Amino acid sequence: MSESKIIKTISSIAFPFVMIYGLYVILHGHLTPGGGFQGGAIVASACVLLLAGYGSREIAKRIKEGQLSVLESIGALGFVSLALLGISTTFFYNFLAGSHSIFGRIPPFGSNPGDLNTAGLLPLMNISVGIKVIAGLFAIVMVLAFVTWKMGGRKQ
Amino acid sequence: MEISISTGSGFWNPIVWLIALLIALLITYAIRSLGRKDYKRGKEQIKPFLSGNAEEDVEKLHTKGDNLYWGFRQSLAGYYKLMQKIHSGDLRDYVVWFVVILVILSFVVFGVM
Amino acid sequence: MNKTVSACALALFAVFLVASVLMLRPFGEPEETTMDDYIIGNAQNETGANNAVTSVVFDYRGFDTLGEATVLFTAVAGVLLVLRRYAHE
Amino acid sequence: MIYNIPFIAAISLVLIGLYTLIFKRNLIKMIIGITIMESGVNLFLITLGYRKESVAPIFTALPSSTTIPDKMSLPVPQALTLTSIVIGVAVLALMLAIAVQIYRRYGTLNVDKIRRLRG
Amino acid sequence: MIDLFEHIPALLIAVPLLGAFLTPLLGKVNKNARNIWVLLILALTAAMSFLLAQDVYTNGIKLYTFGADIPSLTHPDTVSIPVRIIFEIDGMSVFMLLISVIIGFLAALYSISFIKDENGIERYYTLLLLLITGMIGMELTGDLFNFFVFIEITSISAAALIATMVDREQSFEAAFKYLVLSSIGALFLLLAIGFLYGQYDALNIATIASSMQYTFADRMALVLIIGALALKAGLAPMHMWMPDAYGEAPPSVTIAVMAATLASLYGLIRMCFTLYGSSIFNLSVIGALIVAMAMISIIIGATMALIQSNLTRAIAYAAVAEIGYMLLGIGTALHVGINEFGETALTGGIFHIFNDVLDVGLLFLATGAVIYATNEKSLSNLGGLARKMKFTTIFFLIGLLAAAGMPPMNGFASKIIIYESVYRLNPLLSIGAILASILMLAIFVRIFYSVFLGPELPNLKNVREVPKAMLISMAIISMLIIIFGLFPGYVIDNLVAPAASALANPESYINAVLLGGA
Repeated sequence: MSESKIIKTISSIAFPFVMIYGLYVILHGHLTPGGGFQGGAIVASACVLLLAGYGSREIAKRIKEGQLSVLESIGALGFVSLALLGISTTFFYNFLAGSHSIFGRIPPFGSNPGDLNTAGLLPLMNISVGIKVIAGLFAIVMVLAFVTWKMGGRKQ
Repeated sequence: MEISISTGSGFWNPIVWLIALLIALLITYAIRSLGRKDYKRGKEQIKPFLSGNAEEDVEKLHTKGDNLYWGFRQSLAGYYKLMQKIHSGDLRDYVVWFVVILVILSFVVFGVM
Repeated sequence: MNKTVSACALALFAVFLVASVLMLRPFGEPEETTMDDYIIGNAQNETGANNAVTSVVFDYRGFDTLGEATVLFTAVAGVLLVLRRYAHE
Repeated sequence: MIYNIPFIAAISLVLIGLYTLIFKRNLIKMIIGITIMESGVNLFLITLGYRKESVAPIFTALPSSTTIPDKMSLPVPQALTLTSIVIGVAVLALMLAIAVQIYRRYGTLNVDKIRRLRG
Repeated sequence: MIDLFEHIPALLIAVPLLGAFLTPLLGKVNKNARNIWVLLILALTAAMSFLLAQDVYTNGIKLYTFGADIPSLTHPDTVSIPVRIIFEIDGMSVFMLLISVIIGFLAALYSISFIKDENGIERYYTLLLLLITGMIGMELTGDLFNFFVFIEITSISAAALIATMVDREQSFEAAFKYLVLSSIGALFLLLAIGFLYGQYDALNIATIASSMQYTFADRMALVLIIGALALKAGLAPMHMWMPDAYGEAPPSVTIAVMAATLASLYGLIRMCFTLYGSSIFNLSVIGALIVAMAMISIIIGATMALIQSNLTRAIAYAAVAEIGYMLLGIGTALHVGINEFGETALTGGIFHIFNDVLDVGLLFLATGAVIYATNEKSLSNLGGLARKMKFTTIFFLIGLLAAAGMPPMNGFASKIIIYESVYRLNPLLSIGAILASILMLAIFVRIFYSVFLGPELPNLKNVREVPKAMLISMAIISMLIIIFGLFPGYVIDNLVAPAASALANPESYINAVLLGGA
């Protein structure tokens, strides 16, 4: 399925910007509005933009659904293991917060400009959930599009 | 270990029940053993007597599951017609039943306030 | 089922729902805010996150988020199971 | 009483979704109805979390005039809404996948025709 | 070395989740490794559940606060209400937990032989593990929104599992109906949670129950909660998804979905007895309504099962009737309060939960063996299978007698308690229930006769007995049925009485959280 040249060009141009914005939302989830789910949805929508531009057949040549499900399993496992790391105290215990290691700083109370190196486990959880959401949403959209194409729901 | 359970007005003890069942079986066997002894296997007398006709083959004799309790269904035909009408496999009817139950519950709950 | 019964049931249910939200506290004036005030006040020094919502999502109610991620995983697995004859090439 | 207009809006969204479920015949429209109901519930949760002239509970570059905490909106309903949005996406995806298969097997999306299980 | 014993409530969720996340990766490697992995995970979960049950039966209610400094620290020092999610496990939760893990393990063991291996089928085991995780979470949690999340996990995984048999087109219809109704019920539950949160700014069941004031919105929340959970539990006249889903799903899924339905029933009981239980506002009218609906379920289930020509669908209608029996006892307890025969009715109803999932589950598994051997579901095309499938016949007979409530099986032990306690409420209810039970015996005898007895049919010449794993799982259930039937007093004293007492006095449930701040 080959869309018109305009759609291909626009999607190719817009893809990196949307991608970078989504990654920003994921990484700054503990400072600004956003987080793993929101940013993951944005990145997945960027991938869906490519899907709309180039068609499910082209995408299915490059990305297999198996790779996406592996990626999603990795994200989910990362999230659960991050939660399990705190089990020496309790499940989901945020042991990095307050410790003076990575992401270990405590911001001053009240309004502050924001520091990326805070919030303990939260950024890591954001990242793992972001990976998971990207893979999951894109796998769903791609499989649905691929299936409708394969079932001849849309004539080529 | 406490085996028998009290049901408020009575009690239920499976072991006692089993013993009673055993006794009943023994009595049955005793009565059966009073029967005739001159019964011989492998003779004509074990064949069913279909008023002199030949015995049909077994496939024809088997009653299919659909035909069982035919009379019961016939006697309750009206009720079953209503039930078939209610159990229309329509998804929207399922939702409507849910809403109806919610309304009834609302009347009941807000009625007692 | 016939349409009038459905419509009446829906209307009665609508009456009850609207009445109950009218009886709810006025909009924008929550009477009881102990839990949320505690979270707003302590999110920074307990979890170190400036974003109180993220601190709720991943720390105070992080277990819900685990369930949520599990729901997404479940949906992907379900879609791939239902469409497996076509998803696998 | 009149302050409850947002609650009424959320509830009416739920009722619109319910109406769509009960009176529409197309499977896709019923799925849309469920999505509308879900947005109504999410809107209800969000409106529960609002405080008068409050800002989002985020301390990054917070306007210094804000008094903490009573000029900040409640964070928990926003977290709950986020969770229920993702759950709704998951349900929607599975429903669409099953609807695709139903259309392939039954050749129709009319819910009157999708009644092979009855009685 | 950290003491993992006190973290068992968290591990009960984390271990099956890890298993589910790793199953697709293992499925790509080797299918035997995948099957062994799934069974291993479920056996580990069951072992942890038994440890937890032992702990709860000896030391009372167990609390687990996620992310707190110590697990039993329910609320911070500065405020007096819980801020984090709390698992609260009492006798009733443990009772349901045991049901879920046992049934889940047996379902997985059965599936290994039943589910034909094909490309992409490893997702089936992932979803089975997730379904069991959702059940466990529903039964252990003490947090309303967390309950909603787990009920959604259960609904989605169950709907996807019902559509496993992609060759049968009706399975998709059944799955779609189940998914739509489950999501509607869950949405109304979330709406009710919103009502409660908007007034009390709390999501913990005990906290809300302690500060419950029975405002207008509280009553609306009660209506929504009872309606939604009764829909999920398949109470008539909202039972119609049940024959569809149970009849079309593969039996190994059906038994797991039965356990999930009972988890929703547990939610209904928990909300009625604990969330709204500790109160000036008596729920006797709700109890009367539940008794009426339970009676309708019994009658509809028993009579509709009689006219089905589809094997699994007939047993599914019998399952509707069994749900009615449970709620007959529990609704009676809710109606008359916990007096001398109300508590007996409650005991009978709770005991019947376990009996139902064992009896009807065994019937479904035996039916699945028949389908596996003959690939035939219609009663009129079956017959004379007792010659070829001896073990399956015996198991089906045991399940038949138990589900129909014949002595000395376990079904009779719980049903007679329900009969005699409901008789003191109203004799007509008891008489109707007994008549429906007799009718169910007639139904099962019809099924048994037309499937197993009679002459050997020509189209079933080359039928042989099903593989070992299916027989083993059926044998385990039959063993449990006979044990429960022969020693009902033992089971009631050790499993059911703690559950009933946990429901009977909600104050202990509430105080455990409110006074739990160490």
